Amino acid sequence: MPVSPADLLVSLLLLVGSGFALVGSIGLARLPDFMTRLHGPTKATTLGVGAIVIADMVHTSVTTGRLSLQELAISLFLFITAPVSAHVLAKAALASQARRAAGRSSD
Amino acid sequence: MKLRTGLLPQPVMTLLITFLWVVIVSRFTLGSLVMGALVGLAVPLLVRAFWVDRPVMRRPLLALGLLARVLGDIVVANIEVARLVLGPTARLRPTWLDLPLELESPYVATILCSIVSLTPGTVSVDIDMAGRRARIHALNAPDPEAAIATIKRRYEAPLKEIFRC
Amino acid sequence: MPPSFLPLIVLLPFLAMPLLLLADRLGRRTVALVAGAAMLGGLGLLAALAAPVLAGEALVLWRPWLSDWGLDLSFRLDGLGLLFTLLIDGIGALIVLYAYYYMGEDDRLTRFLMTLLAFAGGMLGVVLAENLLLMLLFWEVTSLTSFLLIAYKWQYHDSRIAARMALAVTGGGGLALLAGLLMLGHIAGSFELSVILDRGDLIRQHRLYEPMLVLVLLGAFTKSAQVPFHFWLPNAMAAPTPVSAYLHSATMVKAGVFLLARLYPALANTELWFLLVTGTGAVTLLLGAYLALLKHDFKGLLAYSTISHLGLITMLFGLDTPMSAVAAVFHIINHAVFKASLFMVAGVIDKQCGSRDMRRINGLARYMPVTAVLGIVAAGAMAGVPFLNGFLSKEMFFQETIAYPGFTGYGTFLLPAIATLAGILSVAYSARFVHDVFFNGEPVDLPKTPGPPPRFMRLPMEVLVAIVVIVGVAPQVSVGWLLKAAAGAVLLGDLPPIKLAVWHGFNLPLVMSIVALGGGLFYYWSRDRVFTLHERYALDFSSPVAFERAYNGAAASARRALAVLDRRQLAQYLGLFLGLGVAGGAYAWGSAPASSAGAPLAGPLPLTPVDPVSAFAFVLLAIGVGGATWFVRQRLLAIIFMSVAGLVVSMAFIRFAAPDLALTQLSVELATIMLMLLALRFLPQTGPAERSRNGRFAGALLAAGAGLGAAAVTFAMLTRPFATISGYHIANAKPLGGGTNVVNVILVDFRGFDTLGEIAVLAMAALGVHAMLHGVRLRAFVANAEADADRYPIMLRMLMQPMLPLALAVATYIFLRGHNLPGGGFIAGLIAAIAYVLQYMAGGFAFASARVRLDFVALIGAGIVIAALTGVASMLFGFPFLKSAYTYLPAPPLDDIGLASSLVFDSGIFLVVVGTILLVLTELGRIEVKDATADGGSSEGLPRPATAVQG
Amino acid sequence: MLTGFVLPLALGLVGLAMGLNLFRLLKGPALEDRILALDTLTINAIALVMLAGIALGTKAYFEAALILAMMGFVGTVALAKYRLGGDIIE
Amino acid sequence: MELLLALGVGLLTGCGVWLVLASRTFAVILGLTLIGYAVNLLIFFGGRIGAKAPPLALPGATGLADPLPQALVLTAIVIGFGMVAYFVALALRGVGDSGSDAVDLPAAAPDREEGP
Amino acid sequence: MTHLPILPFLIPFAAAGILLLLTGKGPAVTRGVSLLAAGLGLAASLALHLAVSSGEVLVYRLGNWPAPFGIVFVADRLAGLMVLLLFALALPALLAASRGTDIRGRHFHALFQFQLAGIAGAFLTGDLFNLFVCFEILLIASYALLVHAGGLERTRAGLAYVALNLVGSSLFLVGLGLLYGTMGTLNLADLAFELPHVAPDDVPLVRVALMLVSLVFLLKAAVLPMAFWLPHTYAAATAPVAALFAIMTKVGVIALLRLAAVALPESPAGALLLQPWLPVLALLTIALGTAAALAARRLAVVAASLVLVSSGTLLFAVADGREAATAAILYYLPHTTLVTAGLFLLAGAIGAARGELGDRLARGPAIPGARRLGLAFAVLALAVSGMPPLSGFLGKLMLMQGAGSGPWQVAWWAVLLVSGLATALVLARTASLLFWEPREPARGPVAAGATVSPALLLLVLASPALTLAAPAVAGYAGAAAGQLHARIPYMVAVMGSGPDIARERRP
Ligand code: NA
Ligand code: NA
Repeated sequence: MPVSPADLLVSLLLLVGSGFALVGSIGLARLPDFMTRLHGPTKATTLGVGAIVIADMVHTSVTTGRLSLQELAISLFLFITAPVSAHVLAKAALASQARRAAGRSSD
Repeated sequence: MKLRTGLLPQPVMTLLITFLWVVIVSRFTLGSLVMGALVGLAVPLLVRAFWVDRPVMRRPLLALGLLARVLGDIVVANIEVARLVLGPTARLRPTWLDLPLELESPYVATILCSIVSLTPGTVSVDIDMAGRRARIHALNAPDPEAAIATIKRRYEAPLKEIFRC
Repeated sequence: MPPSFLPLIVLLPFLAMPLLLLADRLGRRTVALVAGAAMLGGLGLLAALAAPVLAGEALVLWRPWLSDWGLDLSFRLDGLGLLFTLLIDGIGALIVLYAYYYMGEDDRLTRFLMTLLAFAGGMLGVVLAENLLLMLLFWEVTSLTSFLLIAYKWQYHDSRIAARMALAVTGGGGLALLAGLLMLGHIAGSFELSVILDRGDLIRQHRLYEPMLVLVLLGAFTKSAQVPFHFWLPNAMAAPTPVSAYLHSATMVKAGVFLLARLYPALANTELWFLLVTGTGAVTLLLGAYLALLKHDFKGLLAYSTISHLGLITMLFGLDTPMSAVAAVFHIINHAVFKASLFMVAGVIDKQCGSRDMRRINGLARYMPVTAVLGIVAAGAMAGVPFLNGFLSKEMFFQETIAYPGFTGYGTFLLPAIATLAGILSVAYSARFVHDVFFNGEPVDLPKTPGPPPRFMRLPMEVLVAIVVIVGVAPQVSVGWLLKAAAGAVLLGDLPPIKLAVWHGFNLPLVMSIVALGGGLFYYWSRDRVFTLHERYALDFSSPVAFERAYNGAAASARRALAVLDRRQLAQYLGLFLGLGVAGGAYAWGSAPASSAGAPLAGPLPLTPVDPVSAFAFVLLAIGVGGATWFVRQRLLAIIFMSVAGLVVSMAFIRFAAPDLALTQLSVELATIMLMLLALRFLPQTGPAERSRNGRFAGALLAAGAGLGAAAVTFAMLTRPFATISGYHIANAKPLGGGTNVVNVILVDFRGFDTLGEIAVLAMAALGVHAMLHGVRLRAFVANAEADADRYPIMLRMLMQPMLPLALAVATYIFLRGHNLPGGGFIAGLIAAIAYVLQYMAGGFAFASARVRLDFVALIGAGIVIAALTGVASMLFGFPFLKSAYTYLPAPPLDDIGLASSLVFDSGIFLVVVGTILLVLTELGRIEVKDATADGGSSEGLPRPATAVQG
Repeated sequence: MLTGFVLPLALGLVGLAMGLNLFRLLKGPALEDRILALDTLTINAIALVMLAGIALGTKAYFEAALILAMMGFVGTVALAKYRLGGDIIE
Repeated sequence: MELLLALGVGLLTGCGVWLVLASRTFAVILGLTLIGYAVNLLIFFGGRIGAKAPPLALPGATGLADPLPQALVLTAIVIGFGMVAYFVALALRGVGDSGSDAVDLPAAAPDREEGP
Repeated sequence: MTHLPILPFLIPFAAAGILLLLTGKGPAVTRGVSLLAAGLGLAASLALHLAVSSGEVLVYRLGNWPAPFGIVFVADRLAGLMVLLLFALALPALLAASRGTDIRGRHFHALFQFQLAGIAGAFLTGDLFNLFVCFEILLIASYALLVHAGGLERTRAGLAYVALNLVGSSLFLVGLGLLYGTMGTLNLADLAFELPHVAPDDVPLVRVALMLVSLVFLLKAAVLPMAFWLPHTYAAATAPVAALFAIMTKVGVIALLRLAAVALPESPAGALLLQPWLPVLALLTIALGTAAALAARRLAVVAASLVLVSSGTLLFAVADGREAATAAILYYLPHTTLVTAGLFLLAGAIGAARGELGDRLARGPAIPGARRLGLAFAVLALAVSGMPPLSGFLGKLMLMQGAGSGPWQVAWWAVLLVSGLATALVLARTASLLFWEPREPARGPVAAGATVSPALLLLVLASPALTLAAPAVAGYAGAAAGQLHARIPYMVAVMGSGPDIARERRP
């Protein structure tokens, strides 16, 4: 079976990407409290998806014979937003912890 | 300078949008470039009013260097996080870090905190511009002082340089 | 062909009504004169037409109107009609004169006479209609005007109720009559009397004859106050006396017996006819006469007497011999004359004494001698005293009961016995009227001292009493011609020889008369005993109180029934609808014709194997849906689970090759979630009690049924192939629509009109929200952040700045490429709007709205107008609305963006979407919070939910 | 094509990741945990869409992935802001 | 697969129906949303599954999905959003008017003596 | 080509957009624009009416796409009648609203115009999915108009109404989805051509689709068991809005009529779909409406209950399915619509004149201008209860002759007649309470000149006018019914000589 360098690269990126996505989700699933759980998705999943996006980019460029960069936009977007998501979620968690401590809660 | 308040309020953004446009349409022609430039010129004008508190980038090349460093750190950081996540959780030492900020612009501080969130086992939780400090949660930081020092050295200093603030 | 002015007789009273209004300014006298002239004018017209009619001809004027539905404007003047026209217009004229004096100054004579004229017109219409449906129309007019006339003194409780009672009975009868006449017309094949009267045999043999007869008779009997429908008539005496004299003696109540006469050739001569008509007539005759004596109110006495006499006439029609019909017609005339005069006398007494109670009114012969004489003579006619008109028809009645051939053996005595008994009773109540009112000592405790009435008020009575006497003395000369013409019309010319004479020799009827006279006087003499017995045992079903109670009871029952049926619960409404949906679907499937019976649920297509990703997605969906349902009371949680379900749905759209749908679903779902979050804060966490156990069980059952039904039809559809028109759209999207994204071309071109409607819906949703939330202040049920600084985290605020232009650039891309690739105005609009909403979230309302500076309503309006104008533009070029056009720009410098008119259309969509999302979300976001002081940043003062739900 | 073998594997890994997100979503315990789980689920869904695009050899789903990224982010911010203050706008 | 999809539609419908039969606005809104999903999927499936490509009429493309149901669903989604938005605002208005988020009609006025 | 068929939709639609741009310009401007648009709409619909009265079926291809691929508007006699009725009702309703209720909330006129556009579109469209869209337009406008001016009663009535109709729309979509998923088309005429050729195994599924669509029409028409919402909703609306709503139930009726007359005949999919059960529900609806009128405590509720009665009446005739029945309801329908609308306006006028007591059926203060209002009441009451000599009586005459046959005849007549009598008694009692009972002084603010407004006068005169013009109107109704039941002219006008178009087999 012939394996082109591009094919190899794509496969590698796919494996790395999905692996990191899984790692992020494992972190989310198994770490002990919210603040630690926050780390996995923020970094690993973002990177994982980023890798898959690049894989797609390479794959599309190779198969269509035309440079395809549009997938970069998704990565760009994810990298810009992930810290903010983590930020507001952490704030929300702290606020609701404070509320719980004060004996008030709400849905 | 006149351009900033006139037809070109955000030259960086204009460039970014033009680039984004060409990337998204994935059609590397003059037409696409012109179209992207048109959009890149029009959109910042449209949203000019939302543009508050935006410092000017003084050292674009340095910025590119920082970008490369951050991307590298992200990869490294993720391997580190993967090790922590997959390893025994009991060994984790989650800690709160108080990062004193030297940056004056909240915008630049935000960039710093974003970088912090994307790299080694840390997430920015709060920025207090009045108190000039950022609150950061570290997944595993046996030595908080060292972690803070690393952040300041690797990211804050270049940012200060880039934006001169 | 009769003169075309025949309908004018009917129209005249109606035409006079507006004249009365004009005359009102000139005073009462003018009003009365105009009204009287209308009546007399009718008589004049009648005179002009009388000659051929008296010769036995029927004048018919046919004018088609709603011929398809059997209603034509045709009129008929024959002997019967002539007789009744004479009564209606003749007595009507006298009544107008009488009313002029009777009605007080403050009694609004104009209004009264207008209603009276309307009634007279209706009555004339009944008797002169050739078309049965036209007759029915006028019939109901008399019911309605009679309602108004009875309610004339509406200040009085009794008047109001009596009027409604009369309406209930006669109106109801009218409806039965309507049904009956429709059947009759159907049977006879025409609604024209000329045809119907000729087809008696055909009608009597038809299988629908019996129900039809019953319905027609119901109409006749209710109108003519036959037992058991009689009770409205005595109560109708609440009307002013001219009304009683006119409607309730001479005219309206005669409409029922008129109908019997009118349809006699078509309906009579069957056993059922005899049984129903004679039977009802006999019972009415006796009961009316019996009750008449017991009334202390002399108008009540006269009313029951009228009922009794109507029974007599009815009974005569039932006897089904030619001569009995003649007698019936004769009694119609006689009764009208003497009863009208009696009512007028009663009115005079009422007015002069201020009371109608015979226990207080006594000895009036001394106070108003002339009136007394008139009253006594008329009452004599009522009792059947010789030389007065009543005697003659009563003798004929007696004769007919004897001559009736239908009974044998002892049965032969039945009818004469009834007749004699009725005679006795009528003598008794007539005696009471005469004795108790005009004699019997001095008046007791009357509000007024009685005195004679004005001279001309007596005139109508004098005229009528004169007729009583003249007919009584010289019947053949005075009314022979009229009777012959009228009876001839009833019997279709098949008249027996009529010989009207005062003296027929000493025969059985005379004996019966003598027995009646003597027995009646004896009965009256021993009346006190009867009164006592009656008061002890009789039940009164007919009082106004009873009617009102019945009506209110019906209304209360209706309310109770509605309260049971309509629980005022949304769940009930939805449950019934969905239940019908499930049941209807099952019925539709199950009731398919035999050719499809046993069609399997699964169609012929082979099933596609399930791939792991889809199976996983199904699990995800189940968890999302199940979680949202299970955690519905933990609302934020429910929203989170719902988002999972929404995510799966959009993934499904991607899986099955619908990127446009996925885009839209994702954006709309986000907008929906923001909407819910905005609302959640103001929705109380505790609420009304949940549904009952039974309700929940029914709900579960319904949910299961609906779910299974939806699954079943989806499965049935997915497993069946079909043929679709959409190949056309795929084939022509590019060549004719100028775009490769077929979905987008359908949206903005093939079915652009749908899209136009759709943005209208969006626009209105926004307008509705805008209108509805105006000025609403609500309590916030969810705590605010601890500190204001935390409400707009710096990172969020800062990062939103580059996000906005980037998102707008993406929106521009999606918009411009949408015609060829997934995207378009909708999605672009959603993206742009959400990008702006993000600014609101990050920077706060004040920050963002100060910078957006857009009038969202105007934005929506502009979008609508642009979209509509795109369509109108094509009309200017002679194409239909929304015809598209497109061209490609030369490649450089602007890429190959197709400039389709649909792009302009799409930009309208874009504007509406942006305007709508922003208007709705900001309106929800800016709702004023009540208890602002408690809310001001500090969390302690916040209202606490009654039961907190742990998240 | 190596990619042809790797793709199902990658799909499986991402699927497994989503399953773990689902676990966190159901487990909680705090609402923030569930919001985070939803956010991660969405991001993994982007991966899924990209993988599907590779598998089907089409770029038609690029826009969907992009919108997924944008909308997922805004949704997370909205939910978090609601937790933060109850008022996501003002 | 067809059965799975049908069950998905059924599940959404069933839970949606259960929720709209509740007595409070939030549940009804949620139920309406779920029913909306079910309906959109059902219309969408009217074009059948198994298409190889999205309905983009690009040169050489074959096996395109049926575009017509997709267009219909798009319209339905957008209209549904408008309706739900309106309903949410109406629910809030109801809370403003009565302080309660009940969906039922207010109780009927008590029977009153109204005179004859 | 003529643009006439689109104008009854386009004029109010464009007016709505313009009104949005004019937001904040003050009531004089918005009223002027709105009234002008309604007047233009009336003129256009009159022209359309005249154009179709010859019997020609005008087909308007939106976007110039041929049917069944694009959307068509089809104007036949029936559509011409309904659109004319719509604007004949809209003008008085608008006049009434312009006396002040329009400024008690925002965007009244834009919403009103959209509502007109939606209703006109529903009458004219020849495409079933477009019918759904038109339904949604008219519904959401009605939601907003219903709660116009606020208040708990309106809000809650609105919640129930909106939720019910949202579920109704969902069911409609399910029906349309199934219909498309089996027939592959959305065009009514195309459907009519194709339905007879459905494969036997697909017939049950098609029947389910048609049933669901019919049930949604029945929901709009408020037949039992989906009837309870109507009295609450209509009685809660402001009088001018309720007056306009009088035509909304008819949208459902006409849609069902069209579906039943054009698409269902001659097909196993349409056989016995409505016939065995709809007559029962229709009769029960008349009974319910009558009982509700009897139970009502407000005049507006009486009027709303009578809307139920007319719905039941119309639906029975629709279920009957014969041409004569259709001819009868096409005379009865304009009558009942205009008269019940008049009753709503009257209830509003009386309510305004009695202060706090409103239009409640209780002894109350003297009504200023009672005489004229009483006269108006008398005319409307006569008309609505089917008493001679007004159009109600003529309508009843036609309905009794035209509809119901065999075993239904007795029940039909009985229900119709008893309901008419009960209505008359209820209205007599109402008149008694409102105009005749002993008086008290009024409490609360009272409208100064409570009198017969021009709007009310127009609606009061409707019944006499329909009576005088009965031969013309009934003749038109008969012709419209004939054209509708002939089916083929409609189908051919839309689809050309036949439906031999290329269809793609899927999957
Ligand atoms: Na006496
Ligand atoms: Na599009």
